Amino acid sequence: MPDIKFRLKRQDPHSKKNPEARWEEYTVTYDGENLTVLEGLFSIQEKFDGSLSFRYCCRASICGSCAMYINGAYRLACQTNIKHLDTDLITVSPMPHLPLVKDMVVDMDAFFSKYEYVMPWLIRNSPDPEKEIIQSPKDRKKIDMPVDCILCGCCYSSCPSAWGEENYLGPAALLKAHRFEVDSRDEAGKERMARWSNERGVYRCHTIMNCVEACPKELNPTEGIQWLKKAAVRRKLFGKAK
Amino acid sequence: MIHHDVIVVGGGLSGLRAAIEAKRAGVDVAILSQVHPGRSHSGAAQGGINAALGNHPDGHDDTWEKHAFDTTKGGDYLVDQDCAIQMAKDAPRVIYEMDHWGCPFSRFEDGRIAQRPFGGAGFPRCCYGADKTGHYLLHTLVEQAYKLQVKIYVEQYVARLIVHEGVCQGVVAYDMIHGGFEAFTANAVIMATGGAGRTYSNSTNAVISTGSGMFMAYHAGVPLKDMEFVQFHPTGLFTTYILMTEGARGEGGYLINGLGERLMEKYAPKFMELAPRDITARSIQTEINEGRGIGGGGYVYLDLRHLGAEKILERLPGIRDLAIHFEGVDPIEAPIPVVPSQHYWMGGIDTNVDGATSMPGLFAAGECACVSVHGANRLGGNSLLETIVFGRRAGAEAARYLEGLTEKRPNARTAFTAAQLMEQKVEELGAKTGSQDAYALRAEMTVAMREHFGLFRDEPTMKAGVEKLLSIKERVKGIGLRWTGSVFNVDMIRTVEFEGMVDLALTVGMGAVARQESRGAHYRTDYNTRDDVNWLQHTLAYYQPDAAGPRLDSKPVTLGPFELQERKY
Amino acid sequence: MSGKPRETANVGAGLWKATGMWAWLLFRISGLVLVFYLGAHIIIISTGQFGADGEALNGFMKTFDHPVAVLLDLALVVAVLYHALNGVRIILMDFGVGVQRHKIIFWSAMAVVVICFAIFAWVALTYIVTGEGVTS
Amino acid sequence: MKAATVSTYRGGMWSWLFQRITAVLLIVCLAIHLIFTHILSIGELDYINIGDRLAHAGLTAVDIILLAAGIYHALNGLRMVLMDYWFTSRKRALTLTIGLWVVGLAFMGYGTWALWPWIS
Repeated sequence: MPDIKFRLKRQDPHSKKNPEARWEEYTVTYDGENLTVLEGLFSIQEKFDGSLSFRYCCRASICGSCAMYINGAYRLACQTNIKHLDTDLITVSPMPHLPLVKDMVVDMDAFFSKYEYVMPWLIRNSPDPEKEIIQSPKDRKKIDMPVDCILCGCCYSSCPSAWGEENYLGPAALLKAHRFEVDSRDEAGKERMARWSNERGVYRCHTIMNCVEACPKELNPTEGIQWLKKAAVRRKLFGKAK
Repeated sequence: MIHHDVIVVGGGLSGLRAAIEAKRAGVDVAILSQVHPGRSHSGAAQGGINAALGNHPDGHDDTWEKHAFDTTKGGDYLVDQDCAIQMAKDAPRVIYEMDHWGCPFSRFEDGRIAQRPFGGAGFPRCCYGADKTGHYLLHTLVEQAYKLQVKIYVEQYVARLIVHEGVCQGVVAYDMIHGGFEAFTANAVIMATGGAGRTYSNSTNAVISTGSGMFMAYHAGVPLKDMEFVQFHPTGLFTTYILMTEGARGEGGYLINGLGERLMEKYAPKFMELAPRDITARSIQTEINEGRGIGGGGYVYLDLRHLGAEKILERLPGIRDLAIHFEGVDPIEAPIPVVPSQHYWMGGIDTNVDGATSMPGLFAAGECACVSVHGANRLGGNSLLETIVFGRRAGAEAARYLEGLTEKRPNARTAFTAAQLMEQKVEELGAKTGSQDAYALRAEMTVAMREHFGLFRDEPTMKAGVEKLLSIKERVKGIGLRWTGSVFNVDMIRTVEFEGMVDLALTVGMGAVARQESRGAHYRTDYNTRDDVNWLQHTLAYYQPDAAGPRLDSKPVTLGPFELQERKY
Repeated sequence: MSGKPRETANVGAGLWKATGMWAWLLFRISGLVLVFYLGAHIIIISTGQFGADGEALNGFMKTFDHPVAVLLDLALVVAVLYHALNGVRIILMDFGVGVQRHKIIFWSAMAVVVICFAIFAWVALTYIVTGEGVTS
Repeated sequence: MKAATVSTYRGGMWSWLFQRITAVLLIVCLAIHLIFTHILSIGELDYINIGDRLAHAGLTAVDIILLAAGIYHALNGLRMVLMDYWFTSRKRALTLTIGLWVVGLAFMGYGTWALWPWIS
């Protein structure tokens, strides 16, 4: 039964006694085979410190709740098996560059406002057919990558352009915009484009590629953003829709 | 105090669909969700959603009647047939609607929605988007909710209902981000909180699937129906019980036992791996119990290798990711160790076909409700369908209910008192030193559920289980909080929800003891046949504040065009 | 992207390994250096307009022949080359080339930087050692 | 929720596109400029030498393009950097843009004036 040491960045800004950030260490025993960071956090919360706060939900890497900064990388706590980290010291802190609520919980309001801002829904002008809208497998393949986004916020937290709330819509929101602009069923004209084709949108992306490093689902937001940049030029200069 | 005409509790598929429908009917509607709606457990659904579209080359003859029949037979005839027919009829329409809203379904060559074979279905009618159908559907609905500007209160843990003179008038919720309890008044409340999988230790469900909607309604006096029917999915990952979709078998995956045989040959020679889940899960468990697990151990293999890398990468990429991350196995190169795991809650809040419960103003939809379309055993691909079909119906029904309402002002005093009661309760919990360890008790309960109310049940085991649950319920009185802070108090939520989960566990336990037959997911070794004479009826469980367990009652099953017959696959 | 073959299940490389970010940081710094250099360059050349036959300019040019100045010039060449070739990489990515393989392209661009710099360095060092240009 | 609070920007495609176009121009012209001044005539830079080279119309054109593209590219790049740190709101960014255009045009005029005697 090996022991594993968890080093957690704790902070409760609402606490009157101790509102400052601090590091705390806990030792968790496990069977040497299977322990994810999320399970580790649960066992700390259950056994040592009931005041530990963190988001959790599906524990199968599809909901995007438990994105954290673990051993120097953006990871989903539920998806990170401790044996893959090759160390017995696990350092966990909340996602940096986002406003803190408590412990591992960060405020995602700005993230979702920006997500909403790019109009992330299918816009259609023609009447709906009686059955499905026909979409060839080739066209479907174009949205393969962006539809897998789980909105965990890793990319948004990692992007230097987005460090600062005012600056940038962020990779996730723009990837969403891409997901709809590239969808063959979408018929949006200028209304959505006006939201992303500006200097808070795609032109603030300096192709730093941190989002690609950070994404726990191995998506490539930059690819989507670059597609949007080209699409803007295509539409403005050549008047093409897609 | 915040007021909305309709409050939807839960932001999963059924909650969102209900809210969208109500919003489209012009009603002021708000969603209260414990997590951001895009993070709901619906997103973890993988395989697909059933609808008789007839897009598959082998499925041109498929009709909604056949879909309804398969559902009824799969549910071992405990299905209310009018509801099943309604669901099958509505299915194509809601699927096309999802497509019009942008859901990225996978496509056939001709550009139509792709369908794959699924368990217990006579035709390939399961529409899918790779193996992330739930995720795609969920995000599509989230997008629509944003588009329609449905008011969404994120990270609100709903803790109790506000009931005034037998009418549901809102909920009390704990604001996880800002702290404190708030009363949300409403003229109609739609419960869409999902299943109670976490009462079992071997569950495929999300950590938040605690059945909170069920026990809130239960405590308010609404009966729970058919709680003893708990579905076990044949293939959960061996160590973590994470779901490996039925789609993997739908695409042609094999189940292999320790002798290297396809184990389903013995149990369902015709349908093989695509037999209904209860049968498949029991077959696997039988193999394991009789020492024919892999290496005599406690698991069997789900073998996908013969499908080839291309098909796996195209159709089952998520399965592959999960197997790699959580089991360290790449399905392209090696078989996946799987074991039957608790998966779905057939029972729930007793509702009619429109989601209305016995309490005026309270509606329910999705896994927390029991319309009784699944009967004793749900077919794969019907759960996503249920959420959307009955979410839609519940939303519309709530809007209709509002129209017929004469008194539209919820009682402020009752709401205020309810919020106060909740605050008081938490204060009391916080004041207790906690002679009992809530988490140890929780672990004890989940393990007891697994051991005593699993795939195979018999009288002595179950009675011992009920005894254990009663003792746990007694000890629950001794638990306290470890932390009383106001913001994001995970400890408080997990403690409060645990109290309710014990009551749910008891409805399962007592219902199972009472039902002296084997039907669908409820399989008893001491009564191993179906008894249509005595037990073709729903179980209803009523909460009794002064007794430990529920009061059990029954309700007839609505029969219809499909004749009762023996289930053979 | 899940179809990508993967060595381990350990996702997340860690930002300290994020080549793109360091590339971008250096890109910014070299860019700022070049902005200031451009201003200085314009002003220095404009001194050709002051004094007879560019006395002021020639005075400046003499100081720039000093070995230290030549070495500083080489540093400037590095900045220019780096900014130019990383810029090429970014433009390629704008065309959608190498968004998946940006690291390989980055290191190839750096190889070109090294080669070009070697040429400049050889010319400049020869000049410092012999005191005159290699070509004259 | 509160998407309304996200402040709106307009435009940006042209500056992004011109940044790329000037970048390509700069790479070509700067290569010529560097080879002629620093490899072919290292150590021989003085007033006369510069005049000799600028007597060729081609090289004059290169230097004028360098001046224009360089100033645009440099100041637009500077704008991009500053917008990340201080000039974040739309109003500040607009002020910055106008300010930089004034600076850029002034430098362009000054630089052309400085080259003029050699060219003529």
